[in-house]
Amino acid sequence: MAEQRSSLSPQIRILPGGEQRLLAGISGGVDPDSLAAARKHRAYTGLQRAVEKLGPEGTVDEIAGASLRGRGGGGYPAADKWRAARATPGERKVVVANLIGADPTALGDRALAEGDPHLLLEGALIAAFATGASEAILAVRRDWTLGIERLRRAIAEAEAAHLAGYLVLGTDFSCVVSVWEGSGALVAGEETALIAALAGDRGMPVIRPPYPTERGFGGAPTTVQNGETLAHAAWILRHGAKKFTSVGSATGRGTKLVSIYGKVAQSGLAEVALGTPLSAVLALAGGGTGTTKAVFVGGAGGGALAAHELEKPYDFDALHSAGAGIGLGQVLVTDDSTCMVDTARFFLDYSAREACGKAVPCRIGTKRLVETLDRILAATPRPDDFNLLRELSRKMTDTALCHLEARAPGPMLSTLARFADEYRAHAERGVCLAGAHHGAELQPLLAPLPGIESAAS
Amino acid sequence: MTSDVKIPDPLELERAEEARLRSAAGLAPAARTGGEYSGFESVGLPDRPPETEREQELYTLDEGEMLVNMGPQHPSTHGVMRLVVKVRGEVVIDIDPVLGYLHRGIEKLCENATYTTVMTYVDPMDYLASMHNEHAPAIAFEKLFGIKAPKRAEYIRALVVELNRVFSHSLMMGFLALDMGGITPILYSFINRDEVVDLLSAISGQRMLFNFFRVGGVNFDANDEFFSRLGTWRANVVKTIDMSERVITDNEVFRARTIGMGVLSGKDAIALGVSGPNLRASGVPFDVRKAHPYSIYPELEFEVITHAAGDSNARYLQRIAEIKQSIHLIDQIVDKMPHGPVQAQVPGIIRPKPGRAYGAVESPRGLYSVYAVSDGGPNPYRFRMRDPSFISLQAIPKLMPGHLIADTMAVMASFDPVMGGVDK
Amino acid sequence: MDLGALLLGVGRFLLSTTLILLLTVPTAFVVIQMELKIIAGSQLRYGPNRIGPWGMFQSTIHGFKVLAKEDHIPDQADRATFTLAPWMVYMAAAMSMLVIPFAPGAIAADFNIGIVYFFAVLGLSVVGLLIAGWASYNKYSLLGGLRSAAQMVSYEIPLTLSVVGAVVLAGTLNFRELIEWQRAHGWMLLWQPVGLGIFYIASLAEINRTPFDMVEADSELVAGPFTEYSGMRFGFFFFAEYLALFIMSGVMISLFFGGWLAPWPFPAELGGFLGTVYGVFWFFIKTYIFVAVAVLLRATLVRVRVDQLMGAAWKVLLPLAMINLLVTAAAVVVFNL
Amino acid sequence: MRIPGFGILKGLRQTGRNYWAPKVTLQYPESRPTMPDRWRGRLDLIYDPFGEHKCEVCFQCAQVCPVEAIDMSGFDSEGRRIRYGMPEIYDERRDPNAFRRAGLAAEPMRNAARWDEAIDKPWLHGLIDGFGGRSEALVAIFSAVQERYGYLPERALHQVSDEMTIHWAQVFGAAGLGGFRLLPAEGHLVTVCDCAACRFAGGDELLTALSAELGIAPGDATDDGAWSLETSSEVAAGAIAPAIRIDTMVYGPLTVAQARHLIDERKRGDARASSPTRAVAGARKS
Amino acid sequence: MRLLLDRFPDLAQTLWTDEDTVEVRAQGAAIPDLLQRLRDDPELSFWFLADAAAVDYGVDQHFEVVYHLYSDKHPAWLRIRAHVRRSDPHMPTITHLWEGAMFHEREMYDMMGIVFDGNRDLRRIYMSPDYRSFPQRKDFLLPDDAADSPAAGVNPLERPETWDLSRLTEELAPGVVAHVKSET
Repeated sequence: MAEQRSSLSPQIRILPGGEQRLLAGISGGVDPDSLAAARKHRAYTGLQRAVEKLGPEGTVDEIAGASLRGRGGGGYPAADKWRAARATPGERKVVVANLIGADPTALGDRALAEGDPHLLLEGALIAAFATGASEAILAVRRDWTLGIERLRRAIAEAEAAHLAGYLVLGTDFSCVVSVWEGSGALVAGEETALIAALAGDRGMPVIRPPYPTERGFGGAPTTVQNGETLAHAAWILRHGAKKFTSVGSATGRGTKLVSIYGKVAQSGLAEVALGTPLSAVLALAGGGTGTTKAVFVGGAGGGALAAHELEKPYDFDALHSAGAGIGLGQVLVTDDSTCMVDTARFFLDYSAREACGKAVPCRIGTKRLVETLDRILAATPRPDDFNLLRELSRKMTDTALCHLEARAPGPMLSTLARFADEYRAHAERGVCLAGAHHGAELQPLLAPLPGIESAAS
Repeated sequence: MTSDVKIPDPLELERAEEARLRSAAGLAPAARTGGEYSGFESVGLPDRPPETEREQELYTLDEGEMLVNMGPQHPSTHGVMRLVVKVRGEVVIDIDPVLGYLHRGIEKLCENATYTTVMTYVDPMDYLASMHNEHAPAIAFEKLFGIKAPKRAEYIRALVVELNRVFSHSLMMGFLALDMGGITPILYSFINRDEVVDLLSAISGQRMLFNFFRVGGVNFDANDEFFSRLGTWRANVVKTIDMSERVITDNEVFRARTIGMGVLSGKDAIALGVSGPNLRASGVPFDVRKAHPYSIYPELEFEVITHAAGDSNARYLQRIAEIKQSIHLIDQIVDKMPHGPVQAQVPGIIRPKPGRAYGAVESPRGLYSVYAVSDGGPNPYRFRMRDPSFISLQAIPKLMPGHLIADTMAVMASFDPVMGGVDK
Repeated sequence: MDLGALLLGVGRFLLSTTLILLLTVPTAFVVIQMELKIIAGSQLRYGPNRIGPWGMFQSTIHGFKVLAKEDHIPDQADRATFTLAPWMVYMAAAMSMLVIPFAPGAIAADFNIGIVYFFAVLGLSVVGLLIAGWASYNKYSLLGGLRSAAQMVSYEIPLTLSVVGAVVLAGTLNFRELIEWQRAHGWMLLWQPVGLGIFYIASLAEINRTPFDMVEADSELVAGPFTEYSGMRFGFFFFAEYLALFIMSGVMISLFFGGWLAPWPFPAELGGFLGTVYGVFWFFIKTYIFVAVAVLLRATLVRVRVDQLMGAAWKVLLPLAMINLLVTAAAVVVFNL
Repeated sequence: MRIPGFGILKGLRQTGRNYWAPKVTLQYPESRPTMPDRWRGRLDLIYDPFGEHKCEVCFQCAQVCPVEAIDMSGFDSEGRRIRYGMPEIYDERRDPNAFRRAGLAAEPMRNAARWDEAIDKPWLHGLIDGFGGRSEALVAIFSAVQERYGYLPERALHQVSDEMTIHWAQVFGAAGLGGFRLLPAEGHLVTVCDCAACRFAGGDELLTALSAELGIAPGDATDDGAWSLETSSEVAAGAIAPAIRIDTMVYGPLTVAQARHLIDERKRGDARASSPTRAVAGARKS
Repeated sequence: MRLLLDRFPDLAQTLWTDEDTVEVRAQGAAIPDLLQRLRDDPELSFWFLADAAAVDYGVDQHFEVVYHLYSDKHPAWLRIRAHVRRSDPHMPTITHLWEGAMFHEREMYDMMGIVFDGNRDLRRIYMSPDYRSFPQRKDFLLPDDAADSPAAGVNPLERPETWDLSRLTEELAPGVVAHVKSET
């Protein structure tokens, strides 16, 4: 299908192809502003089915049947989270839709907010109904003004049609939905930091027993769910769990919105079934310009896969075992001319700048890692730098307060494992194999550095 | 916009609490009286009827008499104490010390501190003899737990305690002269004190509140920096003591002011519970180190010095003699110091078996003893401290009638009370 | 009476009084500075060494600081007498300075009854202290005032009697003539040793210096009559006390140690300006020696108790002075000096 | 053998001799006492073995201090401003005493007037009341204030802190972490996007070209105060990488030439103050 | 120790000793004459009253006044423990034997509230004269004990276990006057 003049903001380009489900409405040109148009796409039928027929327990079982995993990067089964929230007693429960869009390059949530607000709204209402919440907050990134407008208009229409607000569809279930403009920090994407930011405090994660499902925003049990996951939940209830599970691998059912950018012909947003090999994902974006050298999956919290590993399936566990991760669905394609050490340094510097500063290993660790990489790039490394890199990363992952810190060293470790020769070239001879830097050729200053060979996992 | 959850004022709370307690105990509600009498230069009759005979006797003024308040912020040293003095012209008729201005409730504090942290609480009690303050609880707790401190720790304890006694006595000489107008001896005693305190900070890390003793031993071992400083100090300590002695001991004015002043007979001293140098200056040879030997004093050779006169001058000479005796003791300790560990094996949180222990020590001001009751828990159930200057302060009202105001200060200084210990 | 002599006399008088008044405050500073330094030295410490070279300006700064302090009068105090007292004490000290024989030519007022005038004026300061004690409406000041009155009165008599012996010998009441006599017959010290002893002890008591500073004994009476005073009023008392020390030492050396005479007789007759300078030089040397001795006494001695103080005055010094007078008188009659 | 005067004389001799004896005083500021090495009275938080300042200006202590007694700002050892997630952008305000506290010469305040700018208090009060004083609305209030003033003035933050009775450190933290500007940008603010997408689509060449064009490094302002250049990943260019944002308009994808053309046009536009510019739908209308 | 037994047969059953203290328990009323005989008996001659302390054995338990005596004829301390009922804490005074016991008794009265009959000057020694409660009793409640004080100590948002639903709204900042959450 030709790339129509959709009414999304220019930053989002929908790539055709792949398993179009959530994007079906958007790319199909449905007018996001009118409830009637959305109803034609079976909007709110899922909610009706849940409220009238399934009841809260039934809804959770449906989602469990679809084995829907969280799309926010953690991959935690949504059903378990809802069941936990449901089990905690409390007369006031909250559902928070996380549309903060922590990583600016991930466009999935933004497309949903601007393209199909009703889908998101229905997902939030279903989650609220399932967990018995009387309040749903859509935490949207402050910059997405178009998305915020559309969501607010959708809520108004839904409340007018008794689909949200008080006495939904005539039953005693009522849920007040509101949109909260949140900041754009990477760390605000983390669930407990989002709760703290919601409460007006500094957005910093909190030690995690008790989980937000037991005690979250304002002390109430809170279900924080990524926007895309709620959209999937709504889709499952609209089309049934069986249809949802027809696509995706054993470990990850359904599809994932993926933003592909970098050295590709056509960067943009695509919807891909979980389990499709990476090469197929790249093909959606018209393949890599030049010979792709590595693919960085999962943004700052992900990792790098070398060219020969492109056959790996794009799936939670497979990528995790390879040292990368799905993240918010970012896929960065690099070619021969990009220097791996420099890219790793960029991702680490991004994590360092965005660290909330609460956990000491994360706050100082990222800074020290960046300094170490700077030393390597400047060809004046200290003898034990590589051991320091591994040691520090292990400390960060072991003592991580939030998953951002746990995965921050990912890009560096994976590139070090796969492109050790580039690191050694930089460190010992100060020459960039990828030719990115035009640093002068230095004669070998030091003896060969220990510890490069023992590649980390 | 804001509902007013008022935070009630704690004072009201205490009153309500008290009212509840009293009504529970069936007592009449407390009668609210005006503020307790204060005022600097003259103290009027207190606004409430005197409760006891003694108050009756003190506050009935017949003609020509006047109550003068040597109040808490009086320039004479020894900390914060208030003496209500009934005076006719210059002559003192009656004295009643009013205490409690420096009361911190250390005994109550220690009741919810673990056995190890009690050491830090007792330091500021008698702040001129912190080592002694820590020694008594150490002995008492070791009795409770049945732990013996290693030999070297005992020697270090004795060494440090004697050093503390030297500088405390030299300070007493300075304060006595200062209270009678001589401004030079106080400087010499502070010179000596600073040298000793540097010495103690070399071994314990602190200059005044040492926190050096532990249950079952001592915190640090004596390193060689400590011994070298000890050597230099030992070389010229006698010289400084003689220097300050030469200035006032034979001075006629000093002798006129102290001889026959505040004479305390041996029998009275015993009745009043006075102990330490003040008791020995009245001829009673009672020294806890000899009477009830503890630590390593049985192994050291020294004799109890007494002076018969029992007046301020005798107490002054007694202190000088004791300084010399302590120096002699220090020499013996340093010679016999064995090698070995300084801290016995002690579990982290110490829970002694329920029981009672009484640890007594000879502090520069007298018998300083601790009565510790343990109920098996981590913190002492009851921690009672007997401070010598608190008890020997009772001698002042007995001695002063008939003397002049100027002498009250002199006799007070000769008893050398430290208000931190008195008020606990 | 020709107008010229009259004018000359008045002019000379005005000049000398202003000169003396200008001289009082600096001498007080010098004496304070000496005290600070000597006591510090005897206590094995440096004393003030921050302000000016070797801390010389410390006392001057003290002076100006006192000037700057707020001058508070307690509300129940009797304002008139409260302000009068310090003036009186200071004037007593300043006026007595007029008669001190600095050098042969340099005596402000060369009365022939110089000595009597000196002791009369000195008595004035007792009244000042008494008034200060009563006016400041404070029990301690009253006590202090009474004490100082008792002390000074009881010591004035031995003070004057001890001097009478010297006067009888020299046959004159004029300081200058007395010193001339000493030039001829040797220092009065040799003739009147006992008189000197009594005079020195009584003079210390008169100006409330150390063994006898019961008036403002810190540990009991806080600051005696000066408790309520602050600012420049307290400054007057403060300077008067040190000025009195200087004057007392000055008088003592002129009576007993031959005023401006050099210890060795070689420049027998040295008239005119050079003689005056030479005399002043020796006068100041001797005075400051005795000031130093008085300060050292303060550093060493303990304060005497009030009753011992009184007892010493009436039971010891007075009879001794009487006997000394008797012996001198007998010696004069017998040997017809 | 008690000769009455003898005792006093002995005392005098002693004090007299002491006058010339060596003194004991230690001239403190000049000569320091030698403390025993086991002395426990010394604080040494300051430097780690590498000579770097240990304090990371993480502002934790300031946040948790109940009486808000702790105030800090800092520069790391290379003189770069420290901003580790905890964007206490004190230093961004070029606050002179923050510089001084960090041991640097206080630079002249850029647009000092605006830093301490008076604000429309009743308007802000109405805004806060509008949100019911709930602390959840903090971010919304901040964005409204940034909307009006282009940054968050200090007085506005203080007023928010007072009226909503929230700790100043908490308000400041929420403002800093929320990606708001605490310092007024001078003139036209050019923000070059440095998110991952833009960087790999040629973002850094764009940056170097623009800084050459404007003659300033990212983070500074031109001397005449007409332009200031900045890099931020908030621009979220996505498909139109590499992008830049001038004041509130987002332009992308741009080649270096197009970017330079945009700048010239805007400069000429200022000169004529009336030129229509090719605005691409996108970020908030200015 | 033997001597003690034959002098006072009635105390036999309460005798207890360790390496340097002999402990005896006695009734409150019997204390004055017991101490009198201990002090005046030539062989015993416990002439020095080292310490007199009061111990509170619990809210519903009894008080105990403990005397420590020293005699140069016997190396050990002698400790006499007198039992005092909590309902009416009365003890006969011993100031007639030792004047020094006055301050001991005044402190025990001030701290524990034990009244010594016959003491000439039983006033408070540390506390202010109009202070009503007795600080060292076990049931003495300090109003600002964190647990019971109204502000219940400091509950920063950080400590999740303190996020009690009803109170969180006030707990935003310690000591801050709370504002009611709007009823969304």
